[in-house]
Amino acid sequence: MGLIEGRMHPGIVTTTVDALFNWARKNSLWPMTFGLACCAIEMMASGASRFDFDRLGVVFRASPRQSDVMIVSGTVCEKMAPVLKRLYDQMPEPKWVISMGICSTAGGPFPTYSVVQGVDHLVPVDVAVAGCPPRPEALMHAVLRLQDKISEMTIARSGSPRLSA
Amino acid sequence: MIAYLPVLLFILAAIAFGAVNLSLSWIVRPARYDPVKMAPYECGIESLHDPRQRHSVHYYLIAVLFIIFDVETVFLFPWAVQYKILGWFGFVEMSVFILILVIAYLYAWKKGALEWV
Amino acid sequence: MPTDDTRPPAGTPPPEEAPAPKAQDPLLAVVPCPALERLQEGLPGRVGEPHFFAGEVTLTVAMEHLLEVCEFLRQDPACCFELLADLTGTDFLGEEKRFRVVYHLASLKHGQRLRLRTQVGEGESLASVTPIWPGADWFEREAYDLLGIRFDGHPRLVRILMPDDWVGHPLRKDYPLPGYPEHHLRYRTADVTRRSYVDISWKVSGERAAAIVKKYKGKSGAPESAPHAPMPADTTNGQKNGS
Amino acid sequence: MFRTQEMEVNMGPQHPSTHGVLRLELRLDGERIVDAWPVIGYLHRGIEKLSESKEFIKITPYTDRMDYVCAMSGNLAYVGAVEKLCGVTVPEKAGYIRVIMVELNRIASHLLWLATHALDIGAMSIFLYAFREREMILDLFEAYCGARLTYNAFRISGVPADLPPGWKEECTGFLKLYRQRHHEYEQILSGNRMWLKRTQGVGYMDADQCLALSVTGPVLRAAGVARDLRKDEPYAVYDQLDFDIPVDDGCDTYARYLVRMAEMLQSARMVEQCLEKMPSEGPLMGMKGRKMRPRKDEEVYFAIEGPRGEQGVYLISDGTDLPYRCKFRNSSFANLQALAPMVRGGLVADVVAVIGTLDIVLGDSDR
Repeated sequence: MGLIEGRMHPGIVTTTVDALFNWARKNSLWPMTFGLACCAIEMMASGASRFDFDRLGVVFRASPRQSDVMIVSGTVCEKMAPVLKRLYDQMPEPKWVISMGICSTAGGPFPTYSVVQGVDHLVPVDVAVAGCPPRPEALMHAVLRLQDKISEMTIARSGSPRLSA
Repeated sequence: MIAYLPVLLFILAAIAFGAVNLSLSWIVRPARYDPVKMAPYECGIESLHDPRQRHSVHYYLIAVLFIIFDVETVFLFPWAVQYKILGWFGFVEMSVFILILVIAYLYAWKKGALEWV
Repeated sequence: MPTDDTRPPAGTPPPEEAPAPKAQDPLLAVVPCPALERLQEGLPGRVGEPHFFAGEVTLTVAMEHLLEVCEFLRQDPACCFELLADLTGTDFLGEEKRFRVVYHLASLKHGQRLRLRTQVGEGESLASVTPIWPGADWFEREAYDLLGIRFDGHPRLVRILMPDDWVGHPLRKDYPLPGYPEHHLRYRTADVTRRSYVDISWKVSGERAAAIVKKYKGKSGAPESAPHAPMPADTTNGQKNGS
Repeated sequence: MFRTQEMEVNMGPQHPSTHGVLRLELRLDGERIVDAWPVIGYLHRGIEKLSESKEFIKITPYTDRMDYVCAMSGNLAYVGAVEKLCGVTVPEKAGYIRVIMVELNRIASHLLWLATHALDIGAMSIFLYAFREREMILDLFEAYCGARLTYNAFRISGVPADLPPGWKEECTGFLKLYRQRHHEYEQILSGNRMWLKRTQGVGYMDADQCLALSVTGPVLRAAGVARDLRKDEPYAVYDQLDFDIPVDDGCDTYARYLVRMAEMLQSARMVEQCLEKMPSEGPLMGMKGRKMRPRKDEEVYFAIEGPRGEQGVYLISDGTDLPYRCKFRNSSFANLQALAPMVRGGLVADVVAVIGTLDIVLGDSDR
């Protein structure tokens, strides 16, 4: 985090700062609506009235500038690969990636010429969700797993691998 | 002079609020700059050309019309506050003011400035 | 049965004898087709012998007469096929005229369907039917994109489904299903985790690589040229529209 | 008045209202659209190439993932084509179950259309209401075939399973409730001044332009042409049901809205009739065994009326149990051709309404 990151040894100061920032970040994960295929319909269903992701603080934002997490929902094709990479790079730090569905995680049922066999060829993936398409509950579980992962992040000197990149 | 002290404090507080927020976030946020992040966002596609282009003049026309009638409403506020004290004189004064602006509005409407050509 | 019976099956196991069609097999029943009679009166000799299967009529037309027959089928009040439901290209590797282009026509007025079939060689180009049915625009672009069949007279024949700088036509039988790995745009693992944007991997080669290298020359972290020898680039005239 | 410079804006693949990964290169003169060039292919997975190396049975799951909003009609189109190719007959009970599933899925698909179309235009609440009803239909599907979106619920020559016990009552309960909810939607939208202002006269396309561009489905029926394959070329058990085809001749977005809303009621009516007329017992599959070996060098084109238009499958067999060519004529691919002419000359804000009214699904058009 700018000037205070990676300077102090882990101690009472860093843990309190971590607790504050991690609490704030994990409870307001704003995903970027990146609906590609069938998983996008399930993502919309999870955003709608029955599963309602707003209670987790997950508000769907349209532009990458205002989003923290990129939910890649659907098949990533060759034509979409540079677009996805550019969108990921245009997201402000700290950012995470949830790869929703087997298509984006590993190419899914499409071993063809035009499908990227897994979005981890393009962007670092934090949480991958199995299913084709995964149920909204599975996506919710993925968001909760990501929140656990965020709560372990720290700004201390050793720093978690995520931030010291 | 003393009477104006609260105004000064108020201005200082406003400036301080802005400065503290900006500097705090500058210290805290992770800073990663790279050429693509600085590039304009155009739905994921590399922008075809520089976005700073000559826009159509209609945007300017609509904006100016809005400002005129917005300022008009701003003038109504102080009058509305002192409505009781000003009495009939205030009422006539303000209706003349509004009448002039309605004529301007009709003129703009007839000239077609409101339709989007 | 259609004329091209002795087609050597490419890559498929030799088919054993199909069950001998019984005389009054329901699938092969002849279907009355008024449009066919009109066509044979109007344009004698243009259309091959019709083939009936599962209640559908298939007419074979030579490549040269295609536009003429389509014009007749569209304008003639008795046929009046207003809707071009589908235009499909298929690759018959091994035949001398390699591609088969099929037009599925539907007439709402008479409630009729008809299939028109032509054979096109690899280098030849077919007359585009967009003047008759403008809806054929995208179907023909798809046939060009996935199979490489050219349609002259088409308003803007560019790739529609594949990326503009893609090399090769995927639906051809000799194009491998998983595609050529060196055509796939991959990033070096360092670029995946690192934030800086270098969008070419050392594994990309061929014409696709040249296009990308040219696009990012001069920008920070511009990629160096790809080490692989360029692929035998196909004659793609993918028009660059900055995508 | 003055010569203004045209601006090129890219309404790209990642956009909240392009219903997936459609990209539009717009040339604008101020707010007025001079030209639009749609670019698709961002979801092209090469299913047709894939299906040339799969047996007939194995291709059904891919048909769900093309038109993932109405997967049942994707299944029915493909399965019907293979039955036509092999000359297999489907027992009556299976035909009824198929029509029930397809019509319920049509309601769900139209609900999703209504939700996203209204959300794009600005009616946020409709999105939440419509998805609430859609979830009920998805529960019914989940009870029948275990999946919410990609059902793979039909087999060649029939249906794998009978309706589970209690499903019939559940379904009639849903249909009764759905009619009141449907009335609520019409109360909210049909008379709403903003809705009328944003939809009437927007995206105008009359009948011969539609036919010329091979546009079918509700867009064609809203232009005054009563073309519906369920009536013109009845398949499954549609000839034993009585329903009518909503047609409107407004040729604009509001007319298409009225046509689709009326279609939902017709589908509900059809499902009720099917539930009554369905024989309680009887065979479910016309043919045992998985080996499908059609004749050599035969080709077949079978089309059904999907929620977006004519959905056809063109199969060429070469004597083996793999199709030599399997082409999916999906309606979104053809309907997307109508986007550019509809949008030309309109305002930028109307592009969003036109994309909504065409009800395109990008998996459907890119295959």
